[in-house]
Amino acid sequence: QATQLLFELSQPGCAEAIVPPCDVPSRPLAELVPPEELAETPPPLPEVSEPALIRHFINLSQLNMSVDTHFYPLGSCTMKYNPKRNDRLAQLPGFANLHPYQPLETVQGLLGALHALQQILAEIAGMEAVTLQPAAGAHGELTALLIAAAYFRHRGEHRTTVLIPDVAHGTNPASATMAGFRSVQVKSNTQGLVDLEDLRSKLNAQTAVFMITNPNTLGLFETQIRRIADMVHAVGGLVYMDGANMNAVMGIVRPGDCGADMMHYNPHKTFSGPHGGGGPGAGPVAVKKHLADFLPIPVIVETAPGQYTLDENRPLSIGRVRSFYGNISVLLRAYAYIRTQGPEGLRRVSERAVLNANYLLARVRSFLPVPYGHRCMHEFVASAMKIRASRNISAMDIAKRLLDYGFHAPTVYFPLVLREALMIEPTETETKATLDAFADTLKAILEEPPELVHEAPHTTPISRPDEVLAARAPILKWTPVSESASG
Amino acid sequence: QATQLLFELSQPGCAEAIVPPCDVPSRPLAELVPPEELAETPPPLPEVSEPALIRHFINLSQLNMSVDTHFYPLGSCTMKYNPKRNDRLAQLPGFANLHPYQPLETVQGLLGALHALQQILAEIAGMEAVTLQPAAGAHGELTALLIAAAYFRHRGEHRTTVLIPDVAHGTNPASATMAGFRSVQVKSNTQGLVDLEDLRSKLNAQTAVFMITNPNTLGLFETQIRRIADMVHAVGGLVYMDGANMNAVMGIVRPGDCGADMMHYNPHKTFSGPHGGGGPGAGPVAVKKHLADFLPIPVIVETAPGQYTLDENRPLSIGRVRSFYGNISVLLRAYAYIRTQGPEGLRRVSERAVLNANYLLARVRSFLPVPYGHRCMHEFVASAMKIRASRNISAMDIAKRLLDYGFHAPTVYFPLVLREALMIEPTETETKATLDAFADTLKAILEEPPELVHEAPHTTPISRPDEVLAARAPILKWTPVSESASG
Amino acid sequence: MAYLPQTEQEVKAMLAAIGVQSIDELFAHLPSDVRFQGQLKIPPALSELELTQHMEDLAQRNVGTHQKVCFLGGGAYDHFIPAVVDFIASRSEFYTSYTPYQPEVSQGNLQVFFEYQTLITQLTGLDVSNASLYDGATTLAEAVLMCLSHQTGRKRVIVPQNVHPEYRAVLATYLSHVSAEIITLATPRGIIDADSLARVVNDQTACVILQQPNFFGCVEAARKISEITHAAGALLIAVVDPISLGVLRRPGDYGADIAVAEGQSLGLPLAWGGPYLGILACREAFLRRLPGRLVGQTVDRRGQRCWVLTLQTREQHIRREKATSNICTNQGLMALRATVYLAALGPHGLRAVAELCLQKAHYLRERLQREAGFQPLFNAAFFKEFAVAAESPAEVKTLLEIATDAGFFAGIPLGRWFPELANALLIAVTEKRTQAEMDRLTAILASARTRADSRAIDRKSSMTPSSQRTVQVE
Amino acid sequence: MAYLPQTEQEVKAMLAAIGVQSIDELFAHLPSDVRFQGQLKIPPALSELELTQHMEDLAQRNVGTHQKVCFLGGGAYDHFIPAVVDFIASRSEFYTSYTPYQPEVSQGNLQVFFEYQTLITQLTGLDVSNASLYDGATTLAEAVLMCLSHQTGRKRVIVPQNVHPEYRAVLATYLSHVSAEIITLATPRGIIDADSLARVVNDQTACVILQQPNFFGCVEAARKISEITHAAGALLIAVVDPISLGVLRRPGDYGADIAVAEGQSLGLPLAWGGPYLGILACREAFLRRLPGRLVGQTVDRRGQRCWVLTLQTREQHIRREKATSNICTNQGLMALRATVYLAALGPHGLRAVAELCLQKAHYLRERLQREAGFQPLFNAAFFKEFAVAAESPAEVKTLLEIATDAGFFAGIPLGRWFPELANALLIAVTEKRTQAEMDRLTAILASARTRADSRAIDRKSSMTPSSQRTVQVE
Repeated sequence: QATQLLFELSQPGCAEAIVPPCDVPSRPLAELVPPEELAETPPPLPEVSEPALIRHFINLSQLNMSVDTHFYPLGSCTMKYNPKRNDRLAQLPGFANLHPYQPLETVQGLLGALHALQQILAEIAGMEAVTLQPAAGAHGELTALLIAAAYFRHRGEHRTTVLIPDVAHGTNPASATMAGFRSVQVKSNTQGLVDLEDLRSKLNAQTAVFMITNPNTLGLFETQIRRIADMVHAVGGLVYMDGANMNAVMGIVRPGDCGADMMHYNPHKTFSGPHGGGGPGAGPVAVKKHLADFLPIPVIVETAPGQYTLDENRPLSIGRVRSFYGNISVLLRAYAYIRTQGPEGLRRVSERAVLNANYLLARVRSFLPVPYGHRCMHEFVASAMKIRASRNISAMDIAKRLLDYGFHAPTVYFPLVLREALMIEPTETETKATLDAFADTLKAILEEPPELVHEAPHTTPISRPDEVLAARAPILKWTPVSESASG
Repeated sequence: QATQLLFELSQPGCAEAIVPPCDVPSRPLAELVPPEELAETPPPLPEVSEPALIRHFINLSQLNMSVDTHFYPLGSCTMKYNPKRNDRLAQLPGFANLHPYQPLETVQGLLGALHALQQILAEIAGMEAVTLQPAAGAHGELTALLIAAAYFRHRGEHRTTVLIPDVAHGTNPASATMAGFRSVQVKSNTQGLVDLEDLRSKLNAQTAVFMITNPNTLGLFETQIRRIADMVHAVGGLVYMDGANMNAVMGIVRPGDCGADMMHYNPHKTFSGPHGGGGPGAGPVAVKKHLADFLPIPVIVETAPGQYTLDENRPLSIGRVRSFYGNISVLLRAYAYIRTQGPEGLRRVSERAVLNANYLLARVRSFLPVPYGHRCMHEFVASAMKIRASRNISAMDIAKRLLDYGFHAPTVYFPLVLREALMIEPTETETKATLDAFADTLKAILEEPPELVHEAPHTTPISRPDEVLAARAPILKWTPVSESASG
Repeated sequence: MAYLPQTEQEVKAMLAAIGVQSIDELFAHLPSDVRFQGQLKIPPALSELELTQHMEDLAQRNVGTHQKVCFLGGGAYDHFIPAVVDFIASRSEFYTSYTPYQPEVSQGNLQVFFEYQTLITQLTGLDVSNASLYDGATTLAEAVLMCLSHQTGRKRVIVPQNVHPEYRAVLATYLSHVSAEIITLATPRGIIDADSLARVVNDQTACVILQQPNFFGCVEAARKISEITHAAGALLIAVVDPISLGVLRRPGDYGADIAVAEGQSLGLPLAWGGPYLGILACREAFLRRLPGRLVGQTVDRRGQRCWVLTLQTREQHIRREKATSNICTNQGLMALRATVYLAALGPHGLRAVAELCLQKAHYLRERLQREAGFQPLFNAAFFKEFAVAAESPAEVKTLLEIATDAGFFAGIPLGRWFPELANALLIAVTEKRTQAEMDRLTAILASARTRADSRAIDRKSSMTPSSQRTVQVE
Repeated sequence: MAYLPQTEQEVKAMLAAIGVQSIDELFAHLPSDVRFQGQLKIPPALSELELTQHMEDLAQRNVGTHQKVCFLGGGAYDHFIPAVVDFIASRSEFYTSYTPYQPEVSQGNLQVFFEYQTLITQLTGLDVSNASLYDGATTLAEAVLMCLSHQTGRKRVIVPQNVHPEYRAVLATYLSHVSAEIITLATPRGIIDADSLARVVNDQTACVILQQPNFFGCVEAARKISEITHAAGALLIAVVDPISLGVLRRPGDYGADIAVAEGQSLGLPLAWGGPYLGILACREAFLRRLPGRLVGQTVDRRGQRCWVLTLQTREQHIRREKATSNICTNQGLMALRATVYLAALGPHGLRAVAELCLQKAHYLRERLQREAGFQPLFNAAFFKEFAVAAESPAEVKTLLEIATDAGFFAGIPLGRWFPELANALLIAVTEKRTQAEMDRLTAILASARTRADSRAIDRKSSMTPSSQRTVQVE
């Protein structure tokens, strides 16, 4: 029943009354709107009674694994616990019911929170100025790269390339392209860190930005970071720090102190925002003083103690990057989280995230190779190459089999530098008991009959889907039987 | 993991900070409270981190079937859809955050709603006065019987017995006992209605009250109701109508018009309140004018248009039946439901409840005997006697096997007058498609291999539990391993 | 018309399958003289938008504890509710299910109730708990009925006057037809006088009720009272504030046979008085007399640990007129809330809440005495609630009005239940109250008293010992 | 310190298993010159109770649309949100999961997104929809980028001035480094003048943007504009108000190639501007250029219908610098809300909402004109939003202040974006507004104008055609 589509549940004529009859004198539509712009019928949406609608969606929800129900060690996504208090508080009517264009005098409480968040994020970054506007991490990357472009334009420099390590998230090169840059890949060395020789060979007067994720996607801290920053700055470039992995270093390392000129945060990761099945997130960007004038408008400023306004008059600004002011309820959750933790708490969060990851690493590497695995930060990447060779069990097989045991799979086949990669990020909110159960299960899977593992998962709502079929003949929407080709 | 107990998840020292440090000067406890009244340690509650707590309860929730997830045709319980709008509105801060002893001037909106609800319930009952105080249906029965007792006491009559049909819910005789009456059972006739001869033989000057559920628990409308009421009144007794099955007759039959002197409602059934895994409910009682003075205190009265107060000064009242004023949020949901339906809607609800039941009856009786099944009201009772005799499949087996197919079981083995009873109440909020699927499944089960059915359920979180063991050596709480006898 | 999913076409098909022409025909067998003619006189249907506007309008005509600082208690308290409680209670698998009659598909509820029962025994120090009753008052009445039925032949029930007056009223209602003698014990000093108690407890006494802390907030000498009670062969019922058990000794620790509590403080909204939660725990000896549902542990056919409703032969649906009680629908969802609350706080959190209440209540009483001249009504130790005396009933009224206007629900006038205490106020302080709020309330009341050019405030408690009322019913 | 479940004892055991002495040792390999010394200068930790009090205090320092009657629009609207939307969106299996990379345990999200995609195609009349982007403005920019990449060699983008000014600003930012020519088309009469458009559309034109209804609320001659656009071989991007599609023709019906919408109206809270929902649908021909995630139907190994993320080779995590967009995290939960909203309303509900908006907006405009002397700024037909002229910018300010004090957010001053319209107000009316509210607003404004002893109100629209700005970037 849960897998019937809304459209298949549709029963014409069963709708509930959501809105009342009109309480003002009504006039014929055709008198008010040119008839050729009027639709003859409303869109052919499904008609589902409220009882059926509720049962449909509640049953659908139960088909998902989620942080609230399962261990979800999806590497690079920081699937930590999402505190319920933050959800409740971000949804208070005094926050949820604010129109973006109501008088600023009537949103001073909100502006106060956002302004405080700007200052907090600047402090954690070790930078001077913050914009809260970007809607997601990748949007933050784009914003920062546009800031870089504006900065160089302002200086009369024409720089065209963005250097990106080969282990970087795909968003980095994609953002570079969107911002009008050409991306150049920088190799990793045998320790999984930036190959300085390769970097040196690619740095030149065309270099606008070096984008680095630190800790990187192998879960390793880039110990050469200061040297790298100096090299980039030496050719006149800027250093951008992808903050996706900030959960490892809050209060321990500040990107600004490492030489980064700008960075973004992922509040939905680091600051415990729920991931929403894919979003919304947010992507605040922090920059050093020399880039502050280029931040997108508007910026929230304090005009007198406790008085806030929006500064739209910033001649050097890159302009607007979105409508209105930001993903407010995501930002409020981040603010609530940071206020719950305080400075010691944030540091403790990172310490425990690194502790949990290293503990799991210590347990896992005894039966699954972790090529760059002496000491990790908040995550590590194991490789199934050996077990694939010896028993024909792939990273994907392991991932699928874990589902049978009630664990969400790690990220697989990323980063690309490592074959048969399993990227495991436990986060700090999981118990030792859960980590132990996960490690035990992983070990047990490696010893299971390969056929059993190949056919996994066995206990989930569906078995492995045919992804090739999906891509070859895409069906991207439901079609009424009469209209559909194959019924 | 979900079946670990909170106590087994306990990890000393992992608690969250829910409350702040003290902001006033603290004094040693022993200065403030006599030391011999102070506990040396707090109670040995479990210590569970918030992430673990959430995962525990969310996973537990998924082990339940519920109206929001499954068809739940539990006869006599009216498991209809519980509208989300009512939950939302009953929980508005302006209702949820009211202290029972705050000044009445500050709760006029609430009193207005409750007063309106009193009037509405009186109108639906065809009676004159209502108390909203009882906390549940059984509590309403007790309240009404105490009213009857007070009424007779006031008239100087000493009446000791309450007559109750053999098909009645167990709460009826139990309430009679609690109210100090002796209960006398009245037989049903071959049509499943009250045997008038038997009733006549038991009516006498001792008769205080005749309690009747109409429609009765066989889903049949007691067509002799007026005659019965006349007979009871003739010996000076009162007629009490158990409103458990009001979902069948709203706007169609008013108990007061049938001769009932008093009745209770189950708002959590009839007026769509959620059942809460067992409660809370409410049990408002409506009475005719001659009983109004005996209602429990306080009663909400309108002193001027739109002005309400609590009348506590009622010399003939039976007194208080509970602390404070009632299960307010349950009552507000009922009010919201009634306001959504309006008079035509309520009548339509009953019509559709009866339609759904008769449709399902028509489908079911072709393969499962429904002894009293020519025409039912909101529910009907099938019997598995024949299939038990022919294929050794019992009502319980059928109930358990239904669970495998994603249907909650009907009420089984009740009412007691019918052997191998399956009491099926579909309610009006289910679709024809669901009723058809249920009927098809029921039919299919009767044809399945008996061994398969005996071992059912097969796909639920647990198989059939050993209830005898549970009762023979009751384990009613978790005990630490060191303390427990058998570990 | 809402929530009716059948389309007109389906209705027709269903009628055809039934073999009737119309829905009305389904009701044709109902005698015409009982058929209701016409239309119910109730307000017309509202769309969801209109309903929302209507209910929001009603809600806005109230003033809640989110708008006024609340110092009201008297058995219902403005404690903090952690977000996890609301969140878990909003899971519809919990709240749209019913009594777990089918254990295979109800393990969620069953396990929660088993955890609830365990938590309540941990909280009270007693052996067994049921899975909830209606509220504190009715639970006390059930507890007394348990005692009367256990203590065959003993008819006396001793109820101190400092037990919540509404609980006493409910008890009187429940016992109105029972052959029992309710002795109301006067408590002129706020707490039970041991000698007075000893004088009325005798071999006819079924039970003594002790509220700890009592209705006036005072802490009783529980062990002493327990000894006196048991010395006479009577049973002790302790009515407790569950929050107080973060610092006070548990009923089981001082020998109570039955513990009763209003569970509202454990994560339930105030909601103008309900739904609340009746907590009942007792010694093992009373297990078979316990009203309400019980969840027990067992194993399924595969040997897996699981939970079921058990000992149902005590209950009305099996035992009918011989049941221990008539209770059927209980307060399951409220028991879930209390379970989550207690698990979220844990032992240290509960203790912290209790200590905050206690320290802050003492801070406020002292400030009110020192700065606003309010004398404590009683000298006994207290927990989170205390009574103070004003000059007159009129002054009480005036001060409360001034406080309300200034943003405070400052206290409950005791005259409502105790005519002899009409010049007194009952004030409760929870962990939510801040020093700033208390200082502001103190200032407002002090200034009000000064403004009123108040004469010297009568510093003597005006409470006169009420004469001992003995109520004996049939 | 919160949400850290390991006990000290466990921490020790874990350190031992790792083979280190302390947590600090785990960070020993970090160069000391990048280690942060000392403590972050951020506020100290708060308990849940304090945090709650702090956030409630901040929230109370705002005044929301639950307190003032809201006539504000401009791309964000105070529509009614049915309870089912909030309820479903509060299911943590939906909102604490992430992108459905593991389809076997993500069918809930995948099916919802597939339903969303279907609903959006039904709503827009186009062939395909992605699974959401950030918001209306960034989605418009993505749509323009799609057109520029599809229309090889064509660099001109025509943007009427009556497209939301913030959307135009975002477009300018996104195109700041792209070789494209943005032609801003003046719209002095509120709507696009077909002849003016025809003059600027040429064989260099990649696309024309049409907002329907436009920023001023006016209804455009969509089919005509579509014809002109397509005649030149350009593509038409329609930016629509999804609610308007209850009565207006769908983009697909008048030939739009791409439809863009801000989804906020479909069950999303106003939340001071976000998170909202970027809706993007297009003709099949553009499928491979579509940014963002797509969910497709397939079968599993047992032949069961199911859903997966598909065509991921367009996306950044596979295609990196060659991806159609950099988008990764999208607005999944907002797409869920829109899905529930559209399903809850159905075709008739959506039409009813649209008609209420339309009728009520016309009622208010007429009342304001007749009783308060406000002249419409434009004569064009409109949907739920309209602009009126006051006497002066100063009067706009005064009237808005008076209205706010009287409990109304009466409108948005247009001077914010259009200096030449500084005497004008943009007013939006949703289905939530009642006749009583509109009558009251009218009375307040009328009385304010009278009180101000207002001279004859200038009844001519003060809008002067703005000179056609042509912005050409790099």
